[in-house]
Amino acid sequence: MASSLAGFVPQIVLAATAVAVLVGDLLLAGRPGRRPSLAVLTALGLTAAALAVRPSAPDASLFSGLIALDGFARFFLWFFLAAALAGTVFGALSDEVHPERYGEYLILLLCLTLGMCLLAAARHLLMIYLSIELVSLPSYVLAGFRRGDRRSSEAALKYVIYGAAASGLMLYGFSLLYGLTGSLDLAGVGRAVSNASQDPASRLVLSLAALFSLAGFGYKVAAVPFHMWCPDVYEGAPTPFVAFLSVAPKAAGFAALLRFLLVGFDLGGLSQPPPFPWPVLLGLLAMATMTLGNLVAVVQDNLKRLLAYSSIAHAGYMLMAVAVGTDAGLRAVLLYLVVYFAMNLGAFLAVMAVREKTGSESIADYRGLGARSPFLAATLAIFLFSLTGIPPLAGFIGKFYLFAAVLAKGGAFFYVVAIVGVLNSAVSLYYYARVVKAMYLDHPETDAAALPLSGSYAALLALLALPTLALGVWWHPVTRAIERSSSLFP
Amino acid sequence: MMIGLAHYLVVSGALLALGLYTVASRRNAVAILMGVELILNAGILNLVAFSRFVTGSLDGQVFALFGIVLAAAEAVVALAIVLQLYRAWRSVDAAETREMKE
Amino acid sequence: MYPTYPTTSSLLTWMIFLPAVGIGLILLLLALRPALRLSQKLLDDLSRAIGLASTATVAALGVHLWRGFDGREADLQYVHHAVWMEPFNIEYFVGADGLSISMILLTAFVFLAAMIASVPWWGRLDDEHHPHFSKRRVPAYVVLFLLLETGVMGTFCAQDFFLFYVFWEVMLLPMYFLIGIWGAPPRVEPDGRVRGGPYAAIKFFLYTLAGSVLMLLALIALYYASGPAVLVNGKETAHTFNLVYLTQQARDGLFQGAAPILGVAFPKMIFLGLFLGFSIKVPMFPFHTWLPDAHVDAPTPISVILAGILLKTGVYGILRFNLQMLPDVFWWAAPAIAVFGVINIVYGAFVCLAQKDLKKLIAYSSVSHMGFCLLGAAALTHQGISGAVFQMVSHGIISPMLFLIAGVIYDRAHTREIEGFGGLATRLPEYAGITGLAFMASLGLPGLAGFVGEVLVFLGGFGAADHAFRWFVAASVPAVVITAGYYLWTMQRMFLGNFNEKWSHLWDIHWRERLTLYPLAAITVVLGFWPHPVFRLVNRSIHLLVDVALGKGI
Amino acid sequence: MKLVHLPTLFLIPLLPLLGAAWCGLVGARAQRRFGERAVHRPAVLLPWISFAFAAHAVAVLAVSGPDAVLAQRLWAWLPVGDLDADLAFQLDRLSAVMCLVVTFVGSLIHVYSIGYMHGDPGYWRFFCYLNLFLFAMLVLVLADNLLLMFVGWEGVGLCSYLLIGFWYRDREKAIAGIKAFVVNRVGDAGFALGLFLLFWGLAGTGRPVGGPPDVLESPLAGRSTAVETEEPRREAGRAASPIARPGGTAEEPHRSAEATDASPLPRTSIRFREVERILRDPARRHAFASQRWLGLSVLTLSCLLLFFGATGKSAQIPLYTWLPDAMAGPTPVSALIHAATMVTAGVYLVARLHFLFALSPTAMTVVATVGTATALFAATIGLFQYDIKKVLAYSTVSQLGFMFVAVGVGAWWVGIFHLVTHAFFKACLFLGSGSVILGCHHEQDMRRMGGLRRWMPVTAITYFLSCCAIAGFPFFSGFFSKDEILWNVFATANLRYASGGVVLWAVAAGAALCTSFYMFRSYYMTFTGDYRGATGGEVHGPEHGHGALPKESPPSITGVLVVLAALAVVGGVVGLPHLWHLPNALESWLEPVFAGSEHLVRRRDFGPAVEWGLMGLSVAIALGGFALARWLYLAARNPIPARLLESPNPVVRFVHRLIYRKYYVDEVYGRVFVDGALGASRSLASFDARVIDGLVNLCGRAGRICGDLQGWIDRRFVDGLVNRVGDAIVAGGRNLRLVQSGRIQSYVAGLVAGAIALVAITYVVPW
Repeated sequence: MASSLAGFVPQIVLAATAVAVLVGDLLLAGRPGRRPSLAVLTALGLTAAALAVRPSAPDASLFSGLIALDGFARFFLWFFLAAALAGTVFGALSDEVHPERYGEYLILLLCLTLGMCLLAAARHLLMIYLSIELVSLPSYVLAGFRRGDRRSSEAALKYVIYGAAASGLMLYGFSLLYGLTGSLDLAGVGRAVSNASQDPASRLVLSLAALFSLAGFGYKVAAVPFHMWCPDVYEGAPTPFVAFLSVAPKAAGFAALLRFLLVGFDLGGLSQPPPFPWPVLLGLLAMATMTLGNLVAVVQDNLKRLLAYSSIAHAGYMLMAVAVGTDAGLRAVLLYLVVYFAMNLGAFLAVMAVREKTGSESIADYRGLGARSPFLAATLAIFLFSLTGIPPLAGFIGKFYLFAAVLAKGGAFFYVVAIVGVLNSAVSLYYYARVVKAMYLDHPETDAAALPLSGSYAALLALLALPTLALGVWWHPVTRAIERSSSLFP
Repeated sequence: MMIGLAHYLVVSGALLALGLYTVASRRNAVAILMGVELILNAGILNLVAFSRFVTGSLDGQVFALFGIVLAAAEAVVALAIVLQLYRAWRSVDAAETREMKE
Repeated sequence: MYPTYPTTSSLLTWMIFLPAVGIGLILLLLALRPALRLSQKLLDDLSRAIGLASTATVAALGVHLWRGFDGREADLQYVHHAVWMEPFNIEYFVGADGLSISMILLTAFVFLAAMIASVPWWGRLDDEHHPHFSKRRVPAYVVLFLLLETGVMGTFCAQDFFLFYVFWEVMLLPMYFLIGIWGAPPRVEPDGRVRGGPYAAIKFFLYTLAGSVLMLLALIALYYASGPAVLVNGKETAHTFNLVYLTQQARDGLFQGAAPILGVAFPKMIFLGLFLGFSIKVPMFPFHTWLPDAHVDAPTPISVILAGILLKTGVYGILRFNLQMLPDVFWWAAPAIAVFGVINIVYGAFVCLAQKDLKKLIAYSSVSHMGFCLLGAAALTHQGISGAVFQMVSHGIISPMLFLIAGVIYDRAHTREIEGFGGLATRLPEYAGITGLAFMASLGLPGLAGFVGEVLVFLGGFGAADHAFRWFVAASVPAVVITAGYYLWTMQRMFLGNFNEKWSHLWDIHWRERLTLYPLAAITVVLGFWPHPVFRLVNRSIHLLVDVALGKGI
Repeated sequence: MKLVHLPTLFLIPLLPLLGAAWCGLVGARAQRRFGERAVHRPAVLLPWISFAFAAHAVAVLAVSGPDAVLAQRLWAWLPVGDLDADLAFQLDRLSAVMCLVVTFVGSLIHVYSIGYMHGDPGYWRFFCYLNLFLFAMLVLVLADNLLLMFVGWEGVGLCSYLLIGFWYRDREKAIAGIKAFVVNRVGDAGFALGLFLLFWGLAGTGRPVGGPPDVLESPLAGRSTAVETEEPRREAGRAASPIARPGGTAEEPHRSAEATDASPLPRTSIRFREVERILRDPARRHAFASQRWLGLSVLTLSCLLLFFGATGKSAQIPLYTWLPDAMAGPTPVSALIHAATMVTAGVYLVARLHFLFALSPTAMTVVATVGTATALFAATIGLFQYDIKKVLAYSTVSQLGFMFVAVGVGAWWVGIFHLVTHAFFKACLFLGSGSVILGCHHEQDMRRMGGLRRWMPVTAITYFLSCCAIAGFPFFSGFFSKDEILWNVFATANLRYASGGVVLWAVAAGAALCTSFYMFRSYYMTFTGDYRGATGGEVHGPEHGHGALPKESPPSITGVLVVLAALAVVGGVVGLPHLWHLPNALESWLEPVFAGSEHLVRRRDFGPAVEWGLMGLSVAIALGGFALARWLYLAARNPIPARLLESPNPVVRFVHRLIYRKYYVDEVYGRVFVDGALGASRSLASFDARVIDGLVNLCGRAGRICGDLQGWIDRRFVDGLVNRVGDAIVAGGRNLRLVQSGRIQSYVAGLVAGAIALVAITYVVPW
């Protein structure tokens, strides 16, 4: 138990930070400099949590197998801490988070982060369910964070209902799985599921179990057909949170899904015949997801909504590699998440910046931005082209690894998947370029006054643009780190 | 006659179906939430039943307990959100509170 | 095991990245601008100067390369070779062989000419009511221009497939902005369609990207089908992107063994994937429709680069990949390619005949002339392939002239409607003369560069093993007559006949234009009678390609 | 054959090029600064120098033995594979004749132009073009391979375009230039195809017959050729051309002397000497002739294609239409390009390739027949023309026809003979007409002239003498050449149809009659009777200082006329008929060139009586035409022509109009080809704009539509799905209104539906 706690320090630090922020928020009420000090406190807490991670610790499972302590979990731990840091800063910058309520925002954010860290590490159905709920509940609140704002509350309602239904389905799926395999421990499930799949009678139950469970993960990563909440919530929720939401919980969903499939269903394909046709199903889902995401994004006029659909599409790309199930696929997903972190957060940050100036998110109001605020426009262009996946930007490397994984797997089906994938990324160019076109090639019919960019925004944009550029030409360190963190505790 | 696993499963299946139907058909947000609760309970009931009849271990029941707690928590959050929705819209009709759509 | 190419020279690296250095300088200026309190004008002039300096230096290095390159050596020269990314065995591997050397030199010089053409100095510029592109957002323009040069140069130098692809895509972005921002403003055509720079830019961008994503798949599939190789640092690897190795392995028949893709034999599928991407750039009928829009709406120097260089990347890719790596499949596909080439030639010529916009006419003539490259390459004879490569060079010299000429008149008259002019020869004799020369060169008048490529292509095509090619040649020879027709007709409508007094305010070409036009004209004449400088460089390597293909073909 | 390296050979074409460069680059400024002198001094001097070099070269040739060939190789031009196209010149006895004619007549006409073009603002341009033309023509003549010849071939076409459209302000003239160039290009296309066919046909003989060229070649062999492209002298291809490269040493020539005939035959070649050597080899010749393409022997086909090129350049049926229009150019141009030199290039080509044509009686027959037809056809058109230059133009076409008849029946030297004499008298005629036009203030219509002999005696006399020459009056140059042609036609047995010789002879004789008639008609209409032209200064060009009445031209013009007239009279002595047992200089001079092919053409033998008879007949024809013309047109006294024009008889009117409108050939061509091409282009262009682009945009739009559709699905379909799910849930879906719910419900329903659908899919996909 003690050893378990030793491995659990980062999460504890995280929880402690949350409490500290709560207390601090109360103590500092009405004092000047409340927001910055809270932000600093959070940042310190997150850093501490990150430092508390022991990179060289051997893979193990904590708390009698509820939680895995392995490279995979460690990777996501860092990832989420970074995301949380970004969320903190964004919240501090944005005017959509009222200074008075910044504390609440931070607390929720930290709880959410804690949930994600647990989710990425959970190797037990109960733990998965708990941590998914721990991710979801603060998300609901944050989605409706802007009190009295119709859209915000609408988004929250949709989110909560959809999420609750999805997790309810997942719970039901888990229960069936438990009934089939008699175990809640993923490894145990994995051991039992293959012979369960041999018996035709139990196949229906198995597929019900598997796919109802998938509903839970699918809604976290916003994959078709579990994506419908996504656009409305993105549009209605406060932007800093959306930026966070589009990256971290998605990643958490992928983490959980990967562990669930690789450990629970032996997606790696060691056991023949495979217990469940995941590759085909996920491949189909991937194609549907990216196609729908891209095609609907084409007709969006609100940039936030457009980015929502684009995030759906990117979930599709990543699902492609998940479906492959190989080690290469796993690493590709991880690399892509890193890249996606930089470019997507950057894009949303730019949206925030523009919203601050013009109070609008519609693409029409981006006209002439290239002249009005060159740096902002340039960075946004970089992020968007990176999302398209054009070298020498990081997005290309991410896509390259994804497709490489798919083609390495080979087989007619995956060739089709890959072709659909590249065609999709060609389509995606169209709507990303629409924004760039608006910024650079169109002239605003309204005032073309210059939009001075505040230093903090500029610094952050640069901070995110840097990896977006650098990873495009020198991604070796990241891949090496991922090599080390692709180990899953059985 | 002896009440067996099958009965529980039937009941839970019915609960699930009802819950889904409720969610899909009711317009009142609160009612929808009740539907969600039904779905959750279907899962919970399954867990208990399986742990009693299939595995014999207690972890299913533990899970059930957690599930109940979480259901309560979720209900709290959801109701809070519904309240806020009402403040903003003066309505809890899910069919009316729609601004964002394609 | 195959030879590893150790680094012999960093010249090519310099040629590729000198423009990038220029970019760095300009960005530095922009960053320091508040500190230095640079006036807008000074900033613009400085960036122009930097642009000129970088391109000129690259051209100078090009001369050095030309003098140092040994045409008798079929192997790579001026190799710069280092490991870039261990994980995927990606290397930074640039080198020049006979196939790329001509394109590298062409790039160096055409970019210099284009840069000269994009400064407003050394000549009168009438732009009170038409703001000239060369005065809008100059630093950004120069930055993108130099970035484009880096991309193109890298594309021609890269000997590593991944590296090639990266440079290939790097060409896209700057082109998109250069056409979109500095190109023609949006306008509504009579038939209600909105045309103009932005439209042309996105069209170009989408076309090319659509082609290149399939290339990406082919690239990856090829990688996984490839056999073991050695990185330059001696590390043994299971797969490789190294073009030399890939070529060797392909010729050793490694890819026939690979599993078919979707029921199509692996090499053929790869071939198609690559060919589609390249043929869009060529542009091959029916993928050519991006070209007229892009050429017409781009600013003059960018049209120059588009026509002079970017089209060549397509043919270069076809020769470098489809022919060099998959000769047997190329053999299989040759008749189809030839047919498309013929369609390009004839179709382009006929469409030219109907054009009213001078620039559009020139654009379509490019379609027609690039057809020769396809036909010549497909013929798989020494004359054919030499002709194709020479045609790339000559067209790379002549079409820039033509676009510069179109720019000259547009800068003065602000219109390119051929019908609107008339009798200009009386007012602008020098301009008329240089135009006549360019037209004659482009219609393949013997003694000028255009002829050499065309006649070799025809001759080679006629001698192809497959006698159907005789028909292809016979079908495309009449296009030469049509070409003469539309050029002379244009000449007559613009320069001959009675002088249209409306244009009495025009003035003859000035020194900036001379600076770009006369050297190109001189090269055209010299290469017409003495093409040896080109053949000396290219023949050895490309003939080897053909011989291998023929060896495979039987 | 003995090759002699002559280092000054390249100067012959180069000097005019220098002149052109001078005029083109600095001419305009020089003219403004120093006046026309600065232009025409170099421009006239250089051609004369190159004439001097030509004469020197011919002298060298003459002294170095009958089978000597002067040659110089500058550098490898297109050293690709087996293609051995060098930038190399050769001067054998045939090209020597051409070279002399071109440089001499050309230089004369330069002199003439000084006076004729005086005062024209484009003076410098004119001399630039004229020099450029000389350069191109000399390249054509001196080229040692077909491809280099093609350079000159199209070069002269370009120059004629430039010169026809010299006064470009006049739209008609510009159009005429375009027409000339494009029609020539049509011929050139044929030339090129013929060249390709010849090249690869020969290559096909370098290996087992029928085997596709290049394919059987092992990569190794290919590699070896590829290697040598750097060092472009190849054993096979080059050993036969032991001419020094630039900086080549002096011993090159006699090393070549023994090398040539011994050296192995190249696989294929486009150099005249090599092709001849290959075709001399019986095996190769047989292999070549036995290849077939399109059902014809490659030999015949390549001959025909090359001849098609010749018809373009030499204005034969079907491509003659450009020449009459070409008269739009300044008269010296018409004289030089469209009478003396360029238009004879086709004849020169056929003579140059005698070894090829001689092998194919079919091709020879075609050449002879086309020539004869053209001769008569053009002559008949010439009968009714009023524009003096048009008359001369059609007579040129017809005379060229005669030349083709000659080369077509294998009497190559005769063709060249007529070419030479024609160059003299037709140049003289054109220049005379130019002098007349100048004198009449740019009037070209003979109906507005008349009686000019009073004012311009020199012009009149020279014109008359030339008319006699062209008509074939005894002892005038034209007599000898034309009579020789007629005799050879009569005597030939090389034609593919029975008694062909006699038929062609009859037609040709008819053409000769017409010639004699319309030439004298033009003379009498122009120079006799009263001046019908506009008196009074209204038609003056400002540059003419003289009065209203016609006036003799300056000496720079008349001098040239005199020289040419003299040559037109005595030029025939170089080719005296055997019949008179006098030495025939030209034939013996050319004999070594054509020796190889003489035995290939069959001819019938007739006694001298027949030959005498025919000679008398042709004299009679000439005199008859003369008499008729004199009777009808002398001093415009005879009313018959006028009455003939007025005659109401429909047949007469029809015939007259038909011929006067040149048989409507131009109209037909215009309809068929020009309009056809334009129509095609227009339709294709619209096709390009609408269809192809449309398709692509459609794809783009399809994406957008799909996007909308997806959004629409989100909007509608999910709800619709809900209905269906609702139906399932609510038995029979009685209370659908409950199911037609807000979005959240539909989302959840979608969620459930998706999950269930996936479950269903698991039953489709294999496990």
